[in-house]
Amino acid sequence: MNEGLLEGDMHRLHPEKLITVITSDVLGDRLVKAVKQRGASGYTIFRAQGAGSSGEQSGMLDVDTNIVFHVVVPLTKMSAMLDALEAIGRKGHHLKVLVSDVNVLWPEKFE
Amino acid sequence: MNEGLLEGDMHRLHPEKLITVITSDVLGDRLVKAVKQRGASGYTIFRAQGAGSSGEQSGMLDVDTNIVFHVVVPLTKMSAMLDALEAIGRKGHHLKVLVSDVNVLWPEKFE
Amino acid sequence: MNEGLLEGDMHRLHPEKLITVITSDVLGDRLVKAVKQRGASGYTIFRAQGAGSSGEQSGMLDVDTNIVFHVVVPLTKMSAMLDALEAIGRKGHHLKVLVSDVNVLWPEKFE
Amino acid sequence: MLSNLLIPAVLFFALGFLAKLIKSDLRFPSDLAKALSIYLLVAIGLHGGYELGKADLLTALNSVMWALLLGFGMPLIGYAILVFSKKVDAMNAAAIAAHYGSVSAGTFLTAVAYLDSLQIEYDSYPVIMLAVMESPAIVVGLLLAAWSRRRLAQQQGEPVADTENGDDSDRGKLTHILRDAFTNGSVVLLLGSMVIGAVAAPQSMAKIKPFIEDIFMGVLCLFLLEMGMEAARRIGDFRRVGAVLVVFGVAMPVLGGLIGVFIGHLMLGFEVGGTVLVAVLAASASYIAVPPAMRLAVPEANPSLYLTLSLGVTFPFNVVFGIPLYHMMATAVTSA
Amino acid sequence: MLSNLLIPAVLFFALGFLAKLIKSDLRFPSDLAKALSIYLLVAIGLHGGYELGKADLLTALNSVMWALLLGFGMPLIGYAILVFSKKVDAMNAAAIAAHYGSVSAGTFLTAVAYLDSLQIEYDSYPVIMLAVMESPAIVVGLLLAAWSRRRLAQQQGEPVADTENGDDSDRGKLTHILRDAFTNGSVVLLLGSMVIGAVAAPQSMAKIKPFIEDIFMGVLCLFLLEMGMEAARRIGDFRRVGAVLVVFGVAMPVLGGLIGVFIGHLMLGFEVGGTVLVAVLAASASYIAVPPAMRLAVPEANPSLYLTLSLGVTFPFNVVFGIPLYHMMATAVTSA
Amino acid sequence: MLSNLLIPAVLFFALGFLAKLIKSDLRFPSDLAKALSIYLLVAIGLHGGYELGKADLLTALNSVMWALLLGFGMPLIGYAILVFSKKVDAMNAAAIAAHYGSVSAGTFLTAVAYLDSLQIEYDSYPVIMLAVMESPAIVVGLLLAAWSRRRLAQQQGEPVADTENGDDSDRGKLTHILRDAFTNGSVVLLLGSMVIGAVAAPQSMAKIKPFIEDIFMGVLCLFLLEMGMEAARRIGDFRRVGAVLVVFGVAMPVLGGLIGVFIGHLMLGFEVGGTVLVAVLAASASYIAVPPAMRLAVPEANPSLYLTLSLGVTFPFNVVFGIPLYHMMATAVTSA
Ligand SMILES: Nc1ncnc2c1ncn2[C@@H]1O[C@H](COP(=O)(O)O)[C@@H](O)[C@H]1O
Ligand SMILES: Nc1ncnc2c1ncn2[C@@H]1O[C@H](COP(=O)(O)O)[C@@H](O)[C@H]1O
Ligand SMILES: Nc1ncnc2c1ncn2[C@@H]1O[C@H](COP(=O)(O)O)[C@@H](O)[C@H]1O
Ligand code: NA
Ligand code: NA
Ligand code: NA
Repeated sequence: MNEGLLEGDMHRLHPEKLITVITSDVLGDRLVKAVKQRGASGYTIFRAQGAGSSGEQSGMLDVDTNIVFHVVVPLTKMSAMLDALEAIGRKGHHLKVLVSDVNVLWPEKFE
Repeated sequence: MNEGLLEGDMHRLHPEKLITVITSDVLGDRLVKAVKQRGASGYTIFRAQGAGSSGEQSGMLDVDTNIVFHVVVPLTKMSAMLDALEAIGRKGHHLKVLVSDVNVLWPEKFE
Repeated sequence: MNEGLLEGDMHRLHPEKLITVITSDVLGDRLVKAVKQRGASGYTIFRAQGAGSSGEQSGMLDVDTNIVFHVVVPLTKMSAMLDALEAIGRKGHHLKVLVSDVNVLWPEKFE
Repeated sequence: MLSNLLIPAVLFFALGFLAKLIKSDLRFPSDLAKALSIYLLVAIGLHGGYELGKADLLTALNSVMWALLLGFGMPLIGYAILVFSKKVDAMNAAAIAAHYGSVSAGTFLTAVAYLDSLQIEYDSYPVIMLAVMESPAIVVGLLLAAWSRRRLAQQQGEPVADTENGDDSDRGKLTHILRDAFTNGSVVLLLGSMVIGAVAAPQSMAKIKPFIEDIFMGVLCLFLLEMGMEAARRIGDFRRVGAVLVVFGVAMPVLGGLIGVFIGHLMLGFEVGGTVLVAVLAASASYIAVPPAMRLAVPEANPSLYLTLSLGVTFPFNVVFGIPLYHMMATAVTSA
Repeated sequence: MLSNLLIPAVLFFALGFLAKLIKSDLRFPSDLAKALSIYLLVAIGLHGGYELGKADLLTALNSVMWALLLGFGMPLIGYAILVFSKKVDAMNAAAIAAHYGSVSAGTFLTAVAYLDSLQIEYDSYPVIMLAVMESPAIVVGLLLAAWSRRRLAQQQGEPVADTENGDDSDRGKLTHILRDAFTNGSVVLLLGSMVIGAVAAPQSMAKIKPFIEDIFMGVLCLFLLEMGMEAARRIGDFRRVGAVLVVFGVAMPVLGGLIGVFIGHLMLGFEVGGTVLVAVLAASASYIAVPPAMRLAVPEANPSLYLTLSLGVTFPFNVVFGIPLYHMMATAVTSA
Repeated sequence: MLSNLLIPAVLFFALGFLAKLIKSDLRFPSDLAKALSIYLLVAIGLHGGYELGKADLLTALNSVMWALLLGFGMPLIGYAILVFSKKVDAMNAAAIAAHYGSVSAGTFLTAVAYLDSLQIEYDSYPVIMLAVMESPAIVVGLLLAAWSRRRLAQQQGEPVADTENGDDSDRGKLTHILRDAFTNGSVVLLLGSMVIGAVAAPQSMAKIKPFIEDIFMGVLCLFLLEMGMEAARRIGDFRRVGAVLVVFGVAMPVLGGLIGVFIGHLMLGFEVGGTVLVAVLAASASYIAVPPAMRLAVPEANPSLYLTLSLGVTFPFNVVFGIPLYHMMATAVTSA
């Protein structure tokens, strides 16, 4: 992943994982609780529109607003987070979960 | 890409592509149509501000609101999507198109 | 990074870096100035909620609204941007800085 | 019907609907839509509470009792019909049915505008009933879902899946369900405003009056404009929902209207205006309070089913055809 | 001029402009800006429709005809000037010109506030003209662009590039252009509200009055505050646009004002108030309806050119200098 | 206290607070919250400016002078107490103290509603003071921070860290601080609206009246509903803040109230109504203007400390207990 970084940047950038969850606004509190319990240093929430298997989510009512939920975690914490998300998904909730590689300045801020 | 994943996560995470388009709100419907026709399972739209070669987009009027359009697709569908986006760009529309690697839980949800 | 791309896409997609800054809305103008001075072709700003070491940012007041700031740059410009962000961080401002790999269509648009 | 279509609120609904049909790029900021519905709940609540302060206690209690009965009863009827129709599974039936026990403030307010435009008087008790009817339907819906879930699991010989992490006891679940039903955002807003309207000092209420009365009808128009767009957006989902369910989405409010007319006039003794409003309460389906509750607690149900029925079928039906129909029914019963 | 500057609406425009000049961190929520402009379009529409219901049909038709002429004519004049100036290519000329055939509701309303503050009466027909003038300019703009595109392609010996996927016939394009012009969000909102205002039952319109009248001027002030910030934001783009275009952005409204005064008084027989309003219609440039239409259908044109001209040059010019100027012109002509 | 609790504005604050306590999923769109506070600032400004236009110049100047004194003085007192308490470092002390020199428009307006509901008359000068008091506190806060920063650096033998890129001179910094204090968004909005209210032509002000007066109290209720939720959200941060600071967040407004009562009655000669308002100005802590300024210019301070104190402690204390308390004080002093 660090291929293509300059020498100096290799030292200040540290690999972490960005977990992205796309789901209904209604589930926001539950996601917050889930990642906090598993040691996330924080989270970021975007409001969004979209469409998928449950139709168009126009963002006009609470129930048809999507959120995109971001949490950056060190690799060591990722599995526990994914377990929690899988557990929510298993109950029938609609979640899209994406994991991507990021490099962070100041990794201590995400611990 | 899957380097740095734990054993267990390698099995549940599946590589896909995240295509991000940054453009004017006005083009939203056209993007939706383009990716739906090419088999996207869905899409997500964020409203955003920004600036670029066509000046500041403050988000105050419909015409100066940016959208950031996300569509997650399996690798096999990516080329067709990019073709469609290139075609829109060739007409003179201002699009920024980014592709990045993501790993998803439940890849069947993006098919 | 380009592993997993199809032949044709390898030619049209060009690697760049996406720098993401998560911080308070209040710092928006300063970030804009910083990246413009260092030659960014543009930037994109999302408004977001979140929580971290400085508590919950509910987005209700200007002071507790987060922004997520995106700037796509060629690798050659990244170090200068990170220097600028580090300088802002050193003054005590709360910034989360993430760098990720993206591939862009039309790389000339980000120069 | 004709006079109904000359009411600005209804016309704005039609305009929004039309805008989407002709694929206009008309866009409504999403925070505006949410702001309008917060305003409407607060305004109805304050108004209702103020009336409650002046109300006859016995009639008020009687109304509340019938409201509770409607709130508990309608979902049971709906559930039975849906399960019987065999077109949806039990979880979806529970979630859909819950919507019909609750009410749609937008429909209620359109009915008020309709009565106003015909200069028909109406009692203030239905506003109180409106505020009371949000929660019971949620409770019934969640109970029906819990019960269906258990039955399903038993049929399949599986252990009962739990909707809440680590809260396994039945007792825990019931309190949970009740809490969910009463902490629902719109329930809190509506009941809270009602209490405020009832206890606030009259001279300070006077200062709020212009906000909740003068601009009310205009705000309702904007809200219905947006709801029209929202309804039209769901038209495409009709196929997904299927003809039988669409029929349900029309038959259920008509049945509710009948029951409501009966309760309004015979049980509560209202004149034609009040009777129409009770009919509308029984006939309308929630799209604000119930859907998030179902989404959260009945994840097995498909949101596009209940949203299409409530927003795409029942709401437009009620606004355009239902209200004049209930008016006819009420006239027939009260003049009988 | 002085009296103009004592109107709150104009002062709020100045305040917004100033706030950005002194680099204040004043922030306007973007959904609020959009909500305000939805409100203004609905309020003008309802008001205009209500007036239309009471209007003299012949004068109304006559006004509409002149409005159409203005809407079709002004872009042609603008296009000719721009192409002649050789400062922009044909596609940009088409897109810019289209803005001047349409109108700016904000400018129009500021003119109304100006007349009100001077207690000058005005006819209601200009409101009708306002509603009519959005679409023709879009149509002309799109036609000019299609024509320029074809000419350009012929010059370069290329096949004509198509703006729509798989819709190649000329016929298809024309319907497409017309559809785009009439399904434009703000056109739908304005015309729709006008129809509602015209057909709605009077006693139900009375209920909406406070919403569209009492709080109207205050909402306009907030809107202009935001527009002032928006205008100032574009000042930095002046260099990009170039001096010749900035001159165009001032000369074009003055020319439009002259034509408008002529039409308003001599053709439509309005007194000074109505004549000023017609002048403002002709002089003002759209920033709500036309820009998205151009962005979508004339992607070859540079949005920052037409937005800077419309929002950064013509709008401030009209609000601060233009309106009193057209008032002077109108006084001269009507008293001649 | 009881009468205070019968004011809708206070009741809505309580409702918002309660909603969060019972973990309701009530959601407020964030652009609505910001829109409400823009509206309130504009309305207060216009109102205050209009009053200023009719005011007695000498009393006005006198009020402004005392407002400046309060704005400069309160932060100094607060800073001294905080540094003395040794519970926070100098940078946090500076940032927190600045909040107490400025004012909370929400608290002020609640006090106005309180007086209205008791039908107590009040002078218009405090509104002018309100507008004046935003900036001085910011200036003092930034100066205290700059001074503390320098002292800290000297203690540690480090070169003085600079908060602005490449703006090293002390002179540059002072102009910078002043500019920041006066270009602050809410300062611009409030002072700008005041100027507009003062200079605008009376007949055009009349057209804005319904917007800034009739719907004012209702908007305030919605705003306080949201602030109640915001306050409750911060309750969880109490532990982080510590008991001593929480005591400060209650003691400081009481002290401010005392000083305010003294200034209001003895220095400015106001009756009980005006005296209560001056007390509220002195007692309340800013949560709109000051926090962004501190966040930007005093990054070393912890935002969750000053936001918790201002929004989570002082604001609720003032709204519920403070206002009746200052009323008691004012009654005692004025009747003495
Ligand atoms: N682990 C994380 N993942 C995603 N976003 C975060 C994380 N930690 C903090 N943030 C975001 O960064 C903002 C500032 O964080 P802080 O400075 O720690 O309060 C928060 O309000 C969140 O929006
Ligand atoms: N292929 C996709 N790419 C991006 N976002 C998606 C995709 N599919 C679904 N989504 C988002 O996920 C949300 C929920 O999807 P669903 O549960 O399938 O309705 C949608 O409303 C979209 O915002
Ligand atoms: N280098 C960049 N990084 C991130 N976003 C950009 C960048 N350049 C442009 N954008 C976004 O793309 C939009 C359109 O860009 P443009 O077409 O160049 O005006 C801008 O308004 C920004 O939101
Ligand atoms: Na019902
Ligand atoms: Na024009
Ligand atoms: Na104070």
